[in-house]
Amino acid sequence: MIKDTIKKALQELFPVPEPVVAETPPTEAAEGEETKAKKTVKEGPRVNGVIERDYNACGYHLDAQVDPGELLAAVLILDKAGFFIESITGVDWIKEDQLEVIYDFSRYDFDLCRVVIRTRTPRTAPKVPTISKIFSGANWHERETHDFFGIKFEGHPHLIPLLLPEDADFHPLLKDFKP
Amino acid sequence: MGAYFSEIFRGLQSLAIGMGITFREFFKPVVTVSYPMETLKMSARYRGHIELVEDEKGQPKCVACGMCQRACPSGCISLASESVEYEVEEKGETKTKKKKVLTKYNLNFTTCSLCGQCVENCSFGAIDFSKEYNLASSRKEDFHFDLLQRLKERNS
Amino acid sequence: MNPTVALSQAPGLLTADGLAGVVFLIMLATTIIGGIIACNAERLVRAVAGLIVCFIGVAAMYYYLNSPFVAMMQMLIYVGAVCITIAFAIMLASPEENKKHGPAGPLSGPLGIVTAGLVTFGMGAMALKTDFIPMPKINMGTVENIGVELLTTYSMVFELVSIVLLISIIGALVIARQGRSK
Amino acid sequence: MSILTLHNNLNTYLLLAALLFGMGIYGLVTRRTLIGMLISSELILAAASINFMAFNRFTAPDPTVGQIFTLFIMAIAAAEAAIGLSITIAVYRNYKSVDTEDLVDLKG
Amino acid sequence: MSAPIHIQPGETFTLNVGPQHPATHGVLRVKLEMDGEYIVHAETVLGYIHRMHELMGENRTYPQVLPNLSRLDYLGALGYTHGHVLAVERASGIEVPERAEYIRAITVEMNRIASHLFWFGAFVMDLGGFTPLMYAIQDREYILDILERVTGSRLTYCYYRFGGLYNDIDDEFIPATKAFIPRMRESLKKYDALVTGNIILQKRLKDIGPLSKELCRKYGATGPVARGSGIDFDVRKNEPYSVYPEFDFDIPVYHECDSFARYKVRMDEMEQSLRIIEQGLEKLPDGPIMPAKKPKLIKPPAGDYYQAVETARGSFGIRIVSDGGKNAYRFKLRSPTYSNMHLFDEACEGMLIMDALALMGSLDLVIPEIDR
Amino acid sequence: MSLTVLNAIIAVVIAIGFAALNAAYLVWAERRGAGRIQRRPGPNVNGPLGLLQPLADGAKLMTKQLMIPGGADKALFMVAPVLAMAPAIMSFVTIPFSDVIVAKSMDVGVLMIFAFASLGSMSILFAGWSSRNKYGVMASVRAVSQAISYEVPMLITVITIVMMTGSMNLHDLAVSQAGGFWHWNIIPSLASPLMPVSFLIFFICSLAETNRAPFDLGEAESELVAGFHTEYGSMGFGLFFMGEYANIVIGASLITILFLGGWGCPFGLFPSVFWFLLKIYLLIATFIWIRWTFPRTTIYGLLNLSWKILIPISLFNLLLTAGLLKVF
Repeated sequence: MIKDTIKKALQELFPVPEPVVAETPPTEAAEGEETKAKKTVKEGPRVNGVIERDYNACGYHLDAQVDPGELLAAVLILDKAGFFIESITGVDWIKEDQLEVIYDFSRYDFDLCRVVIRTRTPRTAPKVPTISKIFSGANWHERETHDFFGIKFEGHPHLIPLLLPEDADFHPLLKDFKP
Repeated sequence: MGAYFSEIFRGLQSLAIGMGITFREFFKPVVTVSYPMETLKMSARYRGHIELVEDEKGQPKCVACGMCQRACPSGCISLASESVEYEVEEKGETKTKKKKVLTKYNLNFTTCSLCGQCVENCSFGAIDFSKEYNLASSRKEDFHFDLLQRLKERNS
Repeated sequence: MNPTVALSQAPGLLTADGLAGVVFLIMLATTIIGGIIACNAERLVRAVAGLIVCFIGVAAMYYYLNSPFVAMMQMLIYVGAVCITIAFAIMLASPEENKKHGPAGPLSGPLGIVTAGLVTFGMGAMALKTDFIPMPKINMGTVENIGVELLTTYSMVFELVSIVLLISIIGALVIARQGRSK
Repeated sequence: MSILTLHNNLNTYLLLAALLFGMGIYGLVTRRTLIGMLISSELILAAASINFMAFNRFTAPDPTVGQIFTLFIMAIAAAEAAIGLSITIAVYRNYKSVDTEDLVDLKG
Repeated sequence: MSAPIHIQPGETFTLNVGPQHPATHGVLRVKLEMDGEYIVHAETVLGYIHRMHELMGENRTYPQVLPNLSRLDYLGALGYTHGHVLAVERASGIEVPERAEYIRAITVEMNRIASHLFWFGAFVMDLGGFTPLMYAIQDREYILDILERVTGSRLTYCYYRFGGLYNDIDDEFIPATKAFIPRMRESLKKYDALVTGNIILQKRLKDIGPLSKELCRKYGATGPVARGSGIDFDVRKNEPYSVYPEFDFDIPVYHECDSFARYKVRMDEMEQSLRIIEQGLEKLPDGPIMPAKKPKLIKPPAGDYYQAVETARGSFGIRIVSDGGKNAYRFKLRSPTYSNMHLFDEACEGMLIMDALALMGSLDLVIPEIDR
Repeated sequence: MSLTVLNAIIAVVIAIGFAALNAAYLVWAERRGAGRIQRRPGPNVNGPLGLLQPLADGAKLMTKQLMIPGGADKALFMVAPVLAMAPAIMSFVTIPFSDVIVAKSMDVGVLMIFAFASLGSMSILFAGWSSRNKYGVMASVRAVSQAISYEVPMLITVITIVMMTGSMNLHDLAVSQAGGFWHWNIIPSLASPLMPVSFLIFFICSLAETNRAPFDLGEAESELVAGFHTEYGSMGFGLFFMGEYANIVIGASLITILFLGGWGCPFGLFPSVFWFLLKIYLLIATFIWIRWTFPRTTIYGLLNLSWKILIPISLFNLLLTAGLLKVF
């Protein structure tokens, strides 16, 4: 199963096993996952690590949170394993003063595995390395995320507004955006 | 050399087949409807703009609960009501009851997306879709419908 | 045909000959105007347009000179081929579309006029001063005559011209394709 | 002599040819670009052709000769135009200009 | 045709294809750097009809967003609505009656055929043939008539509801659809003879606009674009949802990677959709169209939910990040054409403008869906 | 006023009138025909069967303002549509509609038509260039390269016919085929066994020369907006339009005279102008039919067709016919 190999590979990114990962064995029931997810939202930012999700409840299999610094390594693993990029988007966690960037990956073959990679960056100076060098298709997705959230993708070749007007200086999907 | 000529021949053949099809279509009857001269009857479920439904007395069924207004995604419905006291005979005695009466029901059709949420959310069956589709105007104001007014006009 | 015979009586304006004369004058004017545009226009495309106008006039001249075949060839070759080639070259080789191509230097304008005037004057004077003696015609110069002559008397020249054309086509391709490799 | 019979007069054609020739010379002297000079040279060729045709019509005993010569001139003119223009394009590729004044660099 | 390897500097010019251009089918602008008729570099400029549907999704309650989804892709609106209702049903755990799912599948497939028909006509019109568009529209009208009788509108259906449907199918639906299937098969044969077999069309599409498998993967191309490049990927098969596992249908895949392969994929897909409709009508169970117990107010529990569906243009993904409220906290739409269009910039380099526009046509663009 | 002038004026009026009327009603026929092929009625509101539609179109075109884009070369911009229309009308001069109806029978009639046709491509070039529109320039370059490359096989085919007949006079060409369809040039004979192929080549070339679909690259609307006349409106566009249709009539006439026996009846009886018109309108109907059936070719497909298929075959045909004429 590709899911397990990817999970293993992603876990190797974190040299010190995160306590959260250790506490949640992959066999844990979906409900437990749910409650845990709820809790993390309530309690504060989630700790980095890989969680295996229930596909029927969430729509994806692996949910990995990494530091921006580890992002490229994580994406490279997926690229090597033949994943394709579905989308990149952001979420504004204004209460935690953080911006989250979510990368969706999926596979073309019948070995079903959707992987979500998240990374968080402070709201004041949001910076994430670009993955458009690995997946050329990330180019527009990153530009779009930059449009909507103002996240700087470092090393992006052409980070100008894509969907918003060329002179747009606002980021409409930030929760404190007033039109 | 053989491939050269066979390609030319196959090409010409495919062109001839195509021309045969358009030739046959030429003699088939016209399928379009010349719109202003002929019109189509709209299907029973056709979703035009909304219209107030009247009860037996010719009054709007609407009780001005505002569900449609809340359900509308584009905020194109605005309604107002006032409380009127009315007397009913109940168990031999006259009681005064309060009732909300619709005084204004405006539909801003320019922003309506015809999703049907208002009709779906109406618990009283007080609004329904009209079958009207001949709506063309160059003025924006023509699409601000006063549905109460339309109801009155329909009744008169 | 003896030109002096035709010169003796003047046709009325509304007869066939008179109309022919009027049309000739129009074509003459066309030729000259076209020529002036061709050598004087600031934009090269206009110069080509002038050249076309001039060539149409020249074709009409040929028609009046009893050789419709050459007239049509003039149109076909000059207008249809040479002028289009020049226009293509302008499109390919002058990206500054609106750049005006004025005279080469301060003196070139007057100098050009003087040179051209002298040449024209010399040639014109020579033409007017000389008495050209018409010779009796041995044929009518029809298309048939041309064809026969081309393939008998001038067959060698004809072949040589073909070779020149072939070589020029190949040469043009070789020169113009430099710098663009596929 | 009426103005309407000018087309039957040899001198008309000779003068026209002289005029066109003059224009061609003027163009050659004043034009700065290769294409402009080419256009002018076409005028000169046209002038020569008119002369041939005129003499052919009015004086020559065999009126096919001039026509054939004119046809040859056309062929040569077409060849000249093709070659000239390909040279122009080649020059443009190297110098980014067809201005004769810019083409002073002998090193190519 | 091979591309010029060596381009003279300063010999290129910029050509603006769009924002209003017949080939872009909407307001899309492609800045082309041209060397004669060859494209040296292309840059797509988006956003001319960007309407910020994602922000609307955050500001409105879940049912209120429903009409927005039809506005994404006006040709295949039902597929997108399907994605939304499935996502919300997954998030809030609503069970859907089987009959509703079957009707959804049938109508989605009909909408897919309608969308492909319109694409077929518009694509052939891009290539200069106008008549096939008219024939395609005739067949499409038939579908729209059936759908109008059921849903009440012809283009921007707002038919699906969380847990079921707005209303059940009417009496005429089944006979009309059954009559439609043989008629459509007949039409497909006609298109095959008139257009597919045409030598001019084949010369224009074969070996034109190659999109390699790797290019598709790097850009995340899905749908017929990926399937034309030999990628056996269809969300309906790879990640079965709704009642699609019940149906027996094939995924047409062509390995030529050219525009003609993409053309053939869509033509074959119409046939497969007809098969699904046929089976759906056969298996259509009786029963309710709405679940017995349905929450009055839809408030999915906090979490991050993703749902992908196969629309006419590819894999449409919808991500709902919920904080437990009645509005979505984050509402992300992953539209297939966005990724498919993205690869155009890279793929068209070195092509002739004619071929590039044929390639653009074969991507099946619906601009509102790209811009969202 | 003398008879000559009157004659000249009448001839001019008839030529322009014929061209304009044809242009107007061929547009109508094209739209109706396209409508029928696509199973819609086509223009049907103005007058019975929409017969007054051309008048309405004409009135609309004439009353519109002629916009000249900024930066355009005004003089050339204005001249180009005239240059498109005038040669087309000029070509009518030498076309014999019947034994007697011909304005000027010329010994070089065929050449004259080609000479004036070459002016048409100049007008396209100027129109595209002068409107300072990149699409216009690209389209005009395409249209001209197309016109030039299709002139070659066309002329070679014409030479084949001229060789067989021994005359370049259109009248003689038609007369030589008199007396029934078995005398027509399209029917292969011992000396010219490949004549149907020649006819096909000539037909394809005239489609290409008149910028008709599937060779309408000069106005490929899905790539080049409206091609060389993108910037033209009003009567400027109208003249291009009329010129195009006049060219179609000339192309059809040329095919009729060269291959289909001109005004001769297919059964060898009563040759008259009626047969001529019948033949050209049938050919034009085929043009329309073809236009509404096929997609457009690519520019290289088009040039390949000309240089790799039409020119070799027509050259071979020329050589074969020359050899066989010597034998028989």
